[in-house]
Amino acid sequence: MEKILEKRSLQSWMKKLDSWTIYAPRKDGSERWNYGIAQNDSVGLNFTVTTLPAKALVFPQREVFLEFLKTVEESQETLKVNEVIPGKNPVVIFGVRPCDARAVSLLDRVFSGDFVDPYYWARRKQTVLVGLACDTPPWENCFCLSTEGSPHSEEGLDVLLTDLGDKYFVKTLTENGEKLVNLAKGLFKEPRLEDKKKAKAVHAEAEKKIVRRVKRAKKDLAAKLKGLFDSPLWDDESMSCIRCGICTYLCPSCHCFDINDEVDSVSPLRGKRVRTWDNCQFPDFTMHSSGHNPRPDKASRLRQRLFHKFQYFVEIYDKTMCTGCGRCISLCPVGIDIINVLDKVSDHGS
Amino acid sequence: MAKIEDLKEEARKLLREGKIKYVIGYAAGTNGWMASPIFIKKPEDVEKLVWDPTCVHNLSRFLVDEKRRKEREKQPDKRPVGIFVKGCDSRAIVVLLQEKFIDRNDVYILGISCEKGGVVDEHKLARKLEGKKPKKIELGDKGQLVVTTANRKAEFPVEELLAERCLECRANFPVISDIMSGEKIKRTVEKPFGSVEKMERMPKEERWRFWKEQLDKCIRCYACRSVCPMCYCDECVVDSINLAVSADTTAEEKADKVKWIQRSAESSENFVYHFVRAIHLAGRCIDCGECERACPLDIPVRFLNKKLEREAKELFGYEVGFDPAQPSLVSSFRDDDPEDFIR
Amino acid sequence: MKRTGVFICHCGINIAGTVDVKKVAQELAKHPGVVHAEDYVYMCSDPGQNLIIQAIKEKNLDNVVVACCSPTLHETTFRNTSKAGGLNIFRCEIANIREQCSWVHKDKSSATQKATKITKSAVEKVRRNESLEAISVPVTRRALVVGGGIAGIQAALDLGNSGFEVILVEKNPSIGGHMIQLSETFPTLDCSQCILTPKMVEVSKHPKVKLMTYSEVQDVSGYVGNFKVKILKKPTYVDPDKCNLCDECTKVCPIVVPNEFELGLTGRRAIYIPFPQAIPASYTLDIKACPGLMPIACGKCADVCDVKAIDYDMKPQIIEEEVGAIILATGYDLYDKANMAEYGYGKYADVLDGLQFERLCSASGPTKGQILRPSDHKEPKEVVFIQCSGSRDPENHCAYCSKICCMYTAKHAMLYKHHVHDGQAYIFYIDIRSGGKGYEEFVQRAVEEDGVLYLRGKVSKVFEDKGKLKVWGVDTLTGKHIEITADMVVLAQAMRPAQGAQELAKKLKLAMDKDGFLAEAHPKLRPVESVTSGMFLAGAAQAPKDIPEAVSQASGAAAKAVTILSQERLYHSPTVAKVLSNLCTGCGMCVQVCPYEAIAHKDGKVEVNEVLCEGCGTCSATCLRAAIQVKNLTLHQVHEMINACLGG
Amino acid sequence: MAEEFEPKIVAFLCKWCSSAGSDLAGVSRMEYPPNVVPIQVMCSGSVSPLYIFSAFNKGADGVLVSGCHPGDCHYIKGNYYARRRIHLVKKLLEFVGLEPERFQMSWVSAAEGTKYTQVIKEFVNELKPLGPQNKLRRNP
Repeated sequence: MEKILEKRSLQSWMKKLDSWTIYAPRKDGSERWNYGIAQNDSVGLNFTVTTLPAKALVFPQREVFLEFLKTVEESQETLKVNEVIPGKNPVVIFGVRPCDARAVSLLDRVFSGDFVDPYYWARRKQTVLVGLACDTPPWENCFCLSTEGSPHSEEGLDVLLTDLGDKYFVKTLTENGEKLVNLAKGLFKEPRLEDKKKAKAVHAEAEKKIVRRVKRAKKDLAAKLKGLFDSPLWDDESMSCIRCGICTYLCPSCHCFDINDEVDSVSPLRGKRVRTWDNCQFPDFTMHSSGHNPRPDKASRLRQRLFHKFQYFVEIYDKTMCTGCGRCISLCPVGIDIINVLDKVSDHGS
Repeated sequence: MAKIEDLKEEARKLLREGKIKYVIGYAAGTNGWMASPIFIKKPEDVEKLVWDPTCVHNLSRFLVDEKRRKEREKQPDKRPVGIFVKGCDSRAIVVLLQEKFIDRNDVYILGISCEKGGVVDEHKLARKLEGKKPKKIELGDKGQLVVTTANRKAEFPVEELLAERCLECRANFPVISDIMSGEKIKRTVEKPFGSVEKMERMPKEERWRFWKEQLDKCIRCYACRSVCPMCYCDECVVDSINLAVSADTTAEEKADKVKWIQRSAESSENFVYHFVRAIHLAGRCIDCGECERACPLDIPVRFLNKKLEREAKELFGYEVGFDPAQPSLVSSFRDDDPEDFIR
Repeated sequence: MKRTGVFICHCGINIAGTVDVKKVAQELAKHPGVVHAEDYVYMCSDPGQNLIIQAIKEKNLDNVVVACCSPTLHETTFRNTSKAGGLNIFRCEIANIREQCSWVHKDKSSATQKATKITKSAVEKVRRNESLEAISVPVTRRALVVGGGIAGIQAALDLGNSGFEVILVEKNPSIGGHMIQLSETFPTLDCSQCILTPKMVEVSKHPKVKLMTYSEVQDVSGYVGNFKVKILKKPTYVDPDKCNLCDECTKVCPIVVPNEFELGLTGRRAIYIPFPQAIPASYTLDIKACPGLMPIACGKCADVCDVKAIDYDMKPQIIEEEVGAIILATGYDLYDKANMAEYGYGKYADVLDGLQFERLCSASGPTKGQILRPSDHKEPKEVVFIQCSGSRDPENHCAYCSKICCMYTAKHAMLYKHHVHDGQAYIFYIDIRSGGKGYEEFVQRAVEEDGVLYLRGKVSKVFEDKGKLKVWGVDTLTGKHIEITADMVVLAQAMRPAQGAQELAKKLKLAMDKDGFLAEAHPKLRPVESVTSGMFLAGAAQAPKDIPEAVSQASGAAAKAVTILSQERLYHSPTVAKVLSNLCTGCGMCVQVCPYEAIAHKDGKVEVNEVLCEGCGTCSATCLRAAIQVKNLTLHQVHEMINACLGG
Repeated sequence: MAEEFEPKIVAFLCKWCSSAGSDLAGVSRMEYPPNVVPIQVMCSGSVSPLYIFSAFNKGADGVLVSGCHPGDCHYIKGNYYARRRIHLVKKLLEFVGLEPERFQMSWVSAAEGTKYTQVIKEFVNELKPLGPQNKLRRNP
């Protein structure tokens, strides 16, 4: 359904959703926006884009799988294991940019399939995403149009808001979305035709403002990449890479993880099994216990990141594992520009 | 502002004569906010080099990669690499020399004086431009910064746009170079440790809350150490990868590794990581501020290093990055080092 | 996982009285890797040790932890026990739960908890220990003795007589030290020179002793059993083989400087022989005093030397020697008199120090044994001796007691009375310390037979008044102010480490105590060893002492040196630093901090000379990359120990 | 009323002076609170900053580093390096707002059993009013 919400009523809507934990973008002691639990006071959706994508809320950087405790009595060992599946904690995330929402839908694919990740889904199922269409590209490096997306994409969202100046054009996209709106029926008005027209205009205008494009599209690019595995291109393009983890940790669709036991005490043996984000740009990502590292240099790691996103993932899911948010370009400390690299791939040999 | 035409000419000549392997310099970035590091191998590409207040990077970081590359190669090309350095960057090279990480013959240093300028802080600039995109940023004749956008040209006093590190800089021209451009104008900084002193004046608990809020944000992407020319260790102690594995290392031994911190980006672990980095940079950090600039969450990590830089100076009279022959801060002592803190 | 056995000692009730040893054993039995835990009343007893051996065999133990007294006491015992059980000695660790736990706490529950943590910490350490064998090195079977005083001479003779080659280095032109300056010695009053010169001759003629006078040790490198020594041989400009001691040179030499041997009471020429019995018997040209080596400047001595013994072209030589052990007998000097302004030293000619008074008493001295005042060559009738001059005065001078002054002052007073029968000797003292064979009797004799007047108190001031010295003091027994008009004042100056000894100690990396005397390895149990293995201490270099003590310590040091020199090979603790070369970047911070120069750069990394390394671990704390660590006390081990100590 | 807070302290004692001094305190049957668990290291110079950070991370309420007096180091100069290094660590910890009382250094010689006892007593007394150290520990 489609509705209209006055901006000044946003606060009241959130208040009605008191059985959810509400996240919304806020500034945390710096220039950057990030999600935080909304306090009643100053929530508005006047943000640009969060540095950490919504991914961080459905697939947190640290997640406890289980707790263990081994006790010894009379030389009899007892091992107690307590699996920790996230409990009931319904969450609404306000202010999800369409690219980040699309990325969540990519994660949904990854954590389904042959193995349905119970930890992920315990959270995901209780999470409602309220998106905000971009009227202006929040970053000048946005390129969602090259990744099957758009500044008003609905994929992955439960509700899409479009900023019409003093009000939002509200479009519910799922049952969950409708539920949110229905809880505060009185706040929403039916849209007039001109509202609909205006929303469309905002969307069209926003698309025009997105200037960056990747030369080749999904399949075409994947095919081109395939032949370039051993190309010297990767050496050149990775020269300025400093092998930090920004592009990957802050990517809305990167999802590699590591599992460790965090031992709090040796006797009695007590600790937790924990999943944390991992990062293909770190040298230890592929380190074997033999000491051998099949991806020993930054060139092979940069290549891996691109191949995963634009080749392997496409082969498996028929989707590009990139939603064009532009974070990796704008936040890269040395200005490595994934669009430029992809275009070099496209141009290679021509 | 210093012109780099003569440096470019020198670079071209050296490349043409094959005296250097390549030149590490700055090129215009994809957008106007920040230049990009560039590695130039051909004399005709020298034209791509730029010099303006967006040349933020400390390029000496890439000497670390160069050394690793040489170590990997069977028949390494041992010619020096040319490198553009600012004052702060040159001090990083001094420390690398001091720690014998590189040899003086490994580098041909093309120095540039920041004169009265420095590099811009992207956030400060963004605030000034209110959503507009910079096309060109220059240091004007009167020491002001001239910013050109699509439709206008604006001038700002340097203090309003320069990065904090530049405002506290005590070495605005290279202390070591083979060829240098720009004037050696010694800039007087009234309070080189002003920001640290301000923080020291905060009450203890307030300071704690500040750091807790900041370090809680850390996602341990390790951009701070990755961008740092002094963090050249093959393996950081906190990572405990331990590459020393031999054929007879048992599985138990492999599993039984020291874990100074957990991989979880939790407060307690983040503190240890940042403590270790700070203490390992004591007497080595030259305050290029790259760690803070690289941080995607704007954690002011530079303060930790700056604090210890100040203590090294005040307690032990130690200055970093001017003399490649001096012993390092923690491998030297004076008989009368203060000990009033000891019982 | 490695199998560890834990043995908890009751030590009677010493441990079991405060620590619930059964509980500790129970807790430890639950610890990962611990397959055996038991307690016993005295682990160090034979049955106790047998328990350990038995458990090692029956339970197939890899490691042993004994929770007992301090490792300084029984570590060796239990390591040998473990060895007897078939384990490497480094597979045994001690948990100190007595000195650092049961003896210092009263509450049983918290002491038990603490003992458990300490023991767990030792378990975590031992399971990560490496089995190591002692490092063996060959021994250079020669010795170096630094200092040619009585201690050095004695040590050199003992070593020579044991069949080892010795190099005896003396910085002055002759051996003999301060003892050769003395007149008589207490408590026997026999002539010092008469008893010393035979030893000087013996050492100089000894086939095993290479004597190097007018020489100084410049540098020592290497390690116990294998030191490399650089010795600077200063030029004397006189060829001792040619010199026939005709003494013509001194007659023509135009330069007169104070005579060191006579402590400035007389002068000598720029070319001189220190004293008639000097060894080697030869002249030395004092280049500092000589107007110039150029014949144009003077050249008179060379002109008159018939045998052409004078060689102005003589150059300093650096001689390199290899030795296995070093004995430091660098002796003492008297506390600088310039510090004693209150006693008018330096201002008044008749205020002397003890050594000057010795020369006045000596038959070979400037007055041929007559006691005469330096100022007017008259016999002094009232002489005041002041003890503790500069000693036992922590505020202004030296805090310590110089030990020999009580005795030699009694001797001085006695000798004075023997020379000047109608004179009066006064001695100001704080207490009389006369411990030693025949010493107390000697002091009594001074009082009773020679009528020396002892005044208990301190002298506040000495000043000149109408050609006499006024001595102001307080008799603390009567509380009365005392004023004595004296003809001469003799100060029993404090003893200080010899000039140059501190620089030498730094070159040799020897530790010094707070007063600058060389530090012994243990004040009670290792009094002749320095903290650096292979270097030994003899005589007043270590602390003020008298002749018999210096001689016995010298013999002790020689005997200790023999324990090294008599070995074919030496064994060195293998818990030394180890470089993890894949992590090392060769920054050299460890090289800079190593107190033993045991780490060196090599091929872009560093390497450890295991023989030089003492395993202090300063390198490992300095290294930013954990690329250098001490075996069996690695960062990882300490990390796990910290965890155990915090109950984790 | 809750039980009195008992701080957990880790003490790094150099083998030759401070650990020996602590042994002497034992031999002399001096009494001090049992809150400190000692770890014997060869030299105060070998105490890596990692040890200190790690101890706080693992829940220490206080950390002590104790070595030989200046000039008395068994290894000649290890304690001078320690003095500099520890000073920097202390400044850093205080800078982020850790209570200065929580991290201390002392010189205790082999003859100073009394001093060791005193240092421990004072340390424990200073930590008690501060309560548990939760700032830097895991799982507070």
